[in-house]
Amino acid sequence: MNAGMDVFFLTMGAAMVLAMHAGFAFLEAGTVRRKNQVNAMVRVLTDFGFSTIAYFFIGYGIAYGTYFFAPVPELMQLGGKSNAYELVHFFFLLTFAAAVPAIISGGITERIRFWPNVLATVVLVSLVYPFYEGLIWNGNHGFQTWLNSMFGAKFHDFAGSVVVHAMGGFLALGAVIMLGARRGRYSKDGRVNAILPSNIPYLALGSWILCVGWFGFNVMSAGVAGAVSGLVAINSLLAMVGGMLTALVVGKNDPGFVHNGALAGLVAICAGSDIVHPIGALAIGGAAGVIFVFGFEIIQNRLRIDDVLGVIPLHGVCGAWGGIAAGIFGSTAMGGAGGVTFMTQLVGTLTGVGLAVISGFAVYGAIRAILGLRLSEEDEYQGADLAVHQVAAYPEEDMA
Amino acid sequence: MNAGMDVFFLTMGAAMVLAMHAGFAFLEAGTVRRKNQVNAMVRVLTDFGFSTIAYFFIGYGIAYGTYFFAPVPELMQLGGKSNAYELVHFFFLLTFAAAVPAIISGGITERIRFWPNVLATVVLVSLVYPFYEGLIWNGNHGFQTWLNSMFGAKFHDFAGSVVVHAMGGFLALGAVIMLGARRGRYSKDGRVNAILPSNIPYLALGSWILCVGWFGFNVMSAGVAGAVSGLVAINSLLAMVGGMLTALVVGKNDPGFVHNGALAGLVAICAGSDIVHPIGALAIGGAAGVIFVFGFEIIQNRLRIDDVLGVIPLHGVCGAWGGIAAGIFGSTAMGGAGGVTFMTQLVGTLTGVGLAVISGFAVYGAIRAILGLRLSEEDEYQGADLAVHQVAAYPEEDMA
Amino acid sequence: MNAGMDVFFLTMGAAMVLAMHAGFAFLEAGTVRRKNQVNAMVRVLTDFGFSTIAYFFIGYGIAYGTYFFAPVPELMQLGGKSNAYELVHFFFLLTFAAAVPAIISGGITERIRFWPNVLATVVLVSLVYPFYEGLIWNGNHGFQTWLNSMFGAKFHDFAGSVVVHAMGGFLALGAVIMLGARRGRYSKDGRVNAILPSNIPYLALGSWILCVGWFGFNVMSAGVAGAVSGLVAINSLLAMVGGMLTALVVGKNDPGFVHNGALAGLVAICAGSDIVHPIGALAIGGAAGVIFVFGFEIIQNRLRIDDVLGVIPLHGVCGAWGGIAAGIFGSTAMGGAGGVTFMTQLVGTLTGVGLAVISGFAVYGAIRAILGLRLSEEDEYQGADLAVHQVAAYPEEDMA
Amino acid sequence: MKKIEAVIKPFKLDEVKDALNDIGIHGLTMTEVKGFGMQKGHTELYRGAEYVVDFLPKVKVEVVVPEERLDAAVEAIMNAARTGKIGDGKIFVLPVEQTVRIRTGERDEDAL
Amino acid sequence: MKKIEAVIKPFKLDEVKDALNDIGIHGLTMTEVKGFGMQKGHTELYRGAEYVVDFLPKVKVEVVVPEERLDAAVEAIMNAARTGKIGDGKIFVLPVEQTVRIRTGERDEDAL
Amino acid sequence: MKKIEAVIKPFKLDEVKDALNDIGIHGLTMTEVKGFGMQKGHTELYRGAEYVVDFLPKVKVEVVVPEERLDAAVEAIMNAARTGKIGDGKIFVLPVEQTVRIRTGERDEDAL
Ligand SMILES: Nc1ncnc2c1ncn2[C@@H]1O[C@H](COP(=O)(O)OP(=O)(O)O)[C@@H](O)[C@H]1O
Ligand SMILES: Nc1ncnc2c1ncn2[C@@H]1O[C@H](COP(=O)(O)OP(=O)(O)O)[C@@H](O)[C@H]1O
Ligand SMILES: Nc1ncnc2c1ncn2[C@@H]1O[C@H](COP(=O)(O)OP(=O)(O)O)[C@@H](O)[C@H]1O
Repeated sequence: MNAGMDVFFLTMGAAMVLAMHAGFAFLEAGTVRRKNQVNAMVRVLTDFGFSTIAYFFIGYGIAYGTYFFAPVPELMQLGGKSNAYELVHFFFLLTFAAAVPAIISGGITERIRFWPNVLATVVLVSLVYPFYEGLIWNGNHGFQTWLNSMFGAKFHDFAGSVVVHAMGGFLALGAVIMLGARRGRYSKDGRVNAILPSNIPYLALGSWILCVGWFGFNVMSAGVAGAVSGLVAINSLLAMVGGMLTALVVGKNDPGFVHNGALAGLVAICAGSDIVHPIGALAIGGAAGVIFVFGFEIIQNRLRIDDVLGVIPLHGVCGAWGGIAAGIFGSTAMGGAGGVTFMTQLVGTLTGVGLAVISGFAVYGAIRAILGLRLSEEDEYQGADLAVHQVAAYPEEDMA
Repeated sequence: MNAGMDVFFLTMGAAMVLAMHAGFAFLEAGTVRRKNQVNAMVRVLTDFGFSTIAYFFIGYGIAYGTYFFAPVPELMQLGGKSNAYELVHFFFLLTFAAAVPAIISGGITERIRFWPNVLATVVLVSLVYPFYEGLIWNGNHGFQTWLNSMFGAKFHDFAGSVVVHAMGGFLALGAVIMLGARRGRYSKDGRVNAILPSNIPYLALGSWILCVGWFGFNVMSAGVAGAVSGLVAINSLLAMVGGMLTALVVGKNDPGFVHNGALAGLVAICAGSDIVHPIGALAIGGAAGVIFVFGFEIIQNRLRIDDVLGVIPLHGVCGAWGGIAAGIFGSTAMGGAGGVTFMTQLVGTLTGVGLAVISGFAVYGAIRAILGLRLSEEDEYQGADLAVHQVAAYPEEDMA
Repeated sequence: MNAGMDVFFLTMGAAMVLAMHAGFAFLEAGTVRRKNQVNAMVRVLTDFGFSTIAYFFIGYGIAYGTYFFAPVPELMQLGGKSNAYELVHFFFLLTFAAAVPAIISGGITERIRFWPNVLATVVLVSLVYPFYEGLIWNGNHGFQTWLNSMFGAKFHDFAGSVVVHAMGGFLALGAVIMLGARRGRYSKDGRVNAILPSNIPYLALGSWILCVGWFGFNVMSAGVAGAVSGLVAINSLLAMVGGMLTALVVGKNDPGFVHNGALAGLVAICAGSDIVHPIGALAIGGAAGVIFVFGFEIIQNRLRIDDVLGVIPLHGVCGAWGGIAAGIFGSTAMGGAGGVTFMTQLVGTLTGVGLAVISGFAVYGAIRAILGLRLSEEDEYQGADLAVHQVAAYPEEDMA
Repeated sequence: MKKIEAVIKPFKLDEVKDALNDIGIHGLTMTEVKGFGMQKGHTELYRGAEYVVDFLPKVKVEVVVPEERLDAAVEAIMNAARTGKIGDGKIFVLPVEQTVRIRTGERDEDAL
Repeated sequence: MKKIEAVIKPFKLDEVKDALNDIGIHGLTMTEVKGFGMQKGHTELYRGAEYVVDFLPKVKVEVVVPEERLDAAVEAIMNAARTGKIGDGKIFVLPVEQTVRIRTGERDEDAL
Repeated sequence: MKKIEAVIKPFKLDEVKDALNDIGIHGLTMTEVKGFGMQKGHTELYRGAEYVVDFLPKVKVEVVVPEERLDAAVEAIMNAARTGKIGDGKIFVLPVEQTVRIRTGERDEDAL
């Protein structure tokens, strides 16, 4: 009976995070130009598909040492839990793993080639992500033990500010740089040209789906229903609101900033959502909203990195902020539950960021060298929808 | 274990009602003109944000006397419940409180100024709504005791036909009147000019999201999983269907009426969903569909109140109908569970309606006097998207 | 307490499958031409409404012998279960029953008349579907006993590959043929003319909603939380991914094929999701993706049946494949849980398909003879939105 | 016959149509166009980046009239479309050599 | 050279294009326009309020032809676009003084 | 006065506008049109069915100029719009008999 409830619990969590991938799809489709909407949506969907294959056959085993090749009667009792709990646990964690390519997708969109991108997805989800995931969440390779002995606590990342988001966001750094900016984005004379989003309502829909699904992402990270905590829910809520409202003000009412600001808050709260005080969560989220807006402008306009959706500031920087913030606001001095230290959080976060940056350059650099990453100039000009999918987003319209 | 399950239960409820706010956003964005879509969506989102702040720091305390300033270890046990149940209870009830500005938003859209609206939201969610909420749902100020002694039963409003919907809908009355009609809506020569919706699919999407989320709104109003009742689910279903089908027929296949008719049924069933017979629910919902269609036409065309989405008939009138109907169909004579009296339901409903009407005129009247409520003529003409957010809903299009 | 949890469990399942109907609405609205979007959405919504009435008053009783006319206190304990479990069980199964007209809708769209379609919905959901449903899921009329004695096992259709999907898809065969192709679809000189979809993002949204909701469809088919199985979740996942990825490759990146391929996999896995091995599920789904793509092309271009969304290959053929596949991959020889035989699955499936084909011709043929099925040539030309609903999908645009 | 092409502010279309109807002209064709001229466009702001929208939505009304109604038609359009603010638009008159009504094959003034 | 402007029913575009091709005219430009004329618009109904849609979707085909092909072209369009029902549209012919092919700089008839 | 109608590739609009501005022409009207000509359309593929898109997106720029600026304007457009690849489009020149500025009632060259 307990096991049944836990399976129910994680199924809901997994379904909610699965839905978040639809959120990624719409956020991206709304932000790109019309001629790339179909490609954005198909890539997000199929990246999820390839991630599933990669994680099922390889990745999950690397992180947790578990494989699913036994016959059904054994699978039903895998790990000693009934009702095939372990299988839904895989499903839940897959939806996290698959978020990594979904995050990167928003940075490299409008010019990436299809199959090279699939290859990157498979490599990241079968190897890179599970390596760090196992390090942090499964205690692999003694990293957590070492952190504990050095800095007095294990690295605490409850729902993946660093394991998922900073990882995805900083992997995107290498990807976007290896790929180069969209044609026309930066003129030789130094001007930055606005390439405008096609559809704010799609963007908003994507953001809403992500916001709602995030409560599965965070709350169900408890793993079993008995361990669930209302604190995680309220902290997610307040961080979301904090990010949305500071982005509203700092971003001067811009709908892109407001809708992504809510996500910035949610990214940042994942790590400490089970230990910080709700008012701490509001502060963490509020700071994330500000970080996102300024980070976006610096990366786009100052550093001239054409990260289309702003996934580096959103998931990368705000994720790292969340990892570190858990070490600050999680302390009992700040009204938190304690059990964390600032130094562990800092070192654990930087390790993740470093691994992501290096892997991003390595993986996308290698694929560029071997296969090439970019659409041809002509394909980019006519749009990935026609170039890759032989059809536009609104086919009826094209028939005069 | 029980507590874990209850936290899970309410988290799902809260997530579903949070999603309803996306429904409000799309329902509104689809009904307004293109030039106001962004503003509609940003306002619904940020109203939710400001509501969270207002209800967290003030409103919830006013309704239930509980605050969240203790450190985390105490919060985890707040109210003597484990797993921080009380915190997710706050989250669930917040999503109800925040529905009040979301409802009003549909009436005042296309011409309201941004920050005066934020102020109204904060006042309503921190003071007005919690006052009535506490009266009914927390037994504050002895109102329920008095009703019980006068009319033989307490006021029964299981999921907020009156507490949430009639409150929101009738608050909108004052708001809309204080604000005035959109320019061009009513000609001096007495003609009513159609101002047409931009996007029926968005409207339909909004309605669908609301319909699905409503099962969280109603079913999870049980508060704890042990108290949940399948009757609430089936009654919500049948009332939704009743409203949709009568609106189809009376509204002559109009997609706006059909999609809102389903909502009318759901508004009306909230109050009595735990006590009426399913066939009673069908009747309540069916009547609500008719009330909505005729109410809409009377308010728009006869009374010349420019309530854009029809929130006064939808949430106000149908909500009041639901409060009263619980007193009719809830009786054992009608196959219901009993425990209600017609007079209590009538008096309780009218009290809520009266409070809403008065507060609406007072709050929006005061804000109008101090800050002004309306966009300038020019801003209204060019649209709230450009005026308030400096960007349109489909920015790519605007670049010739 | 158990009963409360089960009510919670099924409420979530029912809400998720209810949401799938929004998915049907968007999948259809995106695939039809702009002039038929409103009609597609209104028909899917109101078909759900009429199905509710039909199944509540007649259909459920035919399938399970249970009616809901007793007063509330009795209803709360119906079937000896507390918390009105039986009522939410009705709700859950209704969402399945209502899927039948929703499936058919995608085949007959763009030219069907409104009220004749309502009549067909009522007949199918009150009589045809419940007859087969009761045969299989309630052991009515001794069919299962007979299968068991003949072929060594009962027909196993865990979540309705055959009971729901093959039924819907093959009912559509008669409906589409009785109705005839859309004007201009097939020229007299033998050419097949592309009639292009209006909106791929809507189509994708529909597909995503269906995918997510499907986890309620399948997992909650356990009925009670204690019986839930993580195997069902992971199998649904892998079949979805299998269908999506083979459709990607075989369908040459076509967004319509990719998004529907995921659904093809899900259709096929319903029957055996509780017994096949995850790798078997991947194979079943992968095959379904291929079947769908080729089936679509054969039916549209070779057989010249104008099944607009391809519901015959998607739900019909893939559903039948799923029923049979459960007899192959469910065997212990294939690592499955056993308890099925190939012959039973074959016979059970063919019975369902046969019943559906005959009923489809009979019901739609009779309605055509009595009332007529098709919009007039002029109405079809100007579009169902204006013809049936007197309004277009983007009304603001029409005002010059 | 002459063709009048008037580029006007979109919200003036109905008044222009009515003004033409009032003087007995019951046929016209309109196109949504974008205009660039002395009227300033506006600046939009997206995620911190400004961009100038300098093509403004206008409506082009085309109406072919017999020579003798030209002045009246121009007058009518001018009065109906004028707000007095910059960007009210222009009227151009072009010669038309033939007109045919497709339905009947009628030609020239009979076709109008 | 002459410019033919034909306002036709949208679903006739393909036939008009083919008819022009048949007589050797392989270039044209089309615009989605809305027309007002004798053809009645329709009434839509939204939430109980009626409104009249009196501008109907039309397609404007513009094709510039050398003088000597004018009559054939007008004829071709007329035949292809005619349904015989009201609203079939009009053909207008205007004089063109110069034509340039941008790609090559060719002028006048060479540019067509 | 003359009216120049130039059908160009959409992404050349900004350059054409700038080129006209450079020679002192500050007013123009543009329309999104679709063109059919020697430039090949593309084939799309939907669910296994091919269909040919042979009308390609173009932009039509209309600018009315005084006679003496005609040649400069045509030249400017030609240079700005040329890519040298097929489909660059055409320029047509038509006579204009009257121009009115709606706002002021100014006529002819004063109205430009
Ligand atoms: N020379 C021109 N040729 C064609 N269209 C023009 C020309 N000048 C202006 N227009 C059109 O007229 C519109 C209004 O012109 P503008 O200069 O802004 O104001 P005004 O009409 O008050 O002089 C422009 O947006 C453009 O569409
Ligand atoms: N005087 C006119 N000038 C410009 N366009 C016209 C004129 N009269 C009609 N049209 C166009 O021709 C279309 C068809 O005209 P209408 O009077 O409805 O029918 P018919 O072409 O059968 O006479 C109109 O919708 C309009 O676009
Ligand atoms: N005779 C014509 N009349 C009107 N428009 C034309 C004509 N010929 C071509 N066009 C327009 O010019 C565009 C470009 O023509 P095309 O023949 O493709 O290439 P090019 O301009 O290089 O000769 C076409 O898409 C069409 O819009």
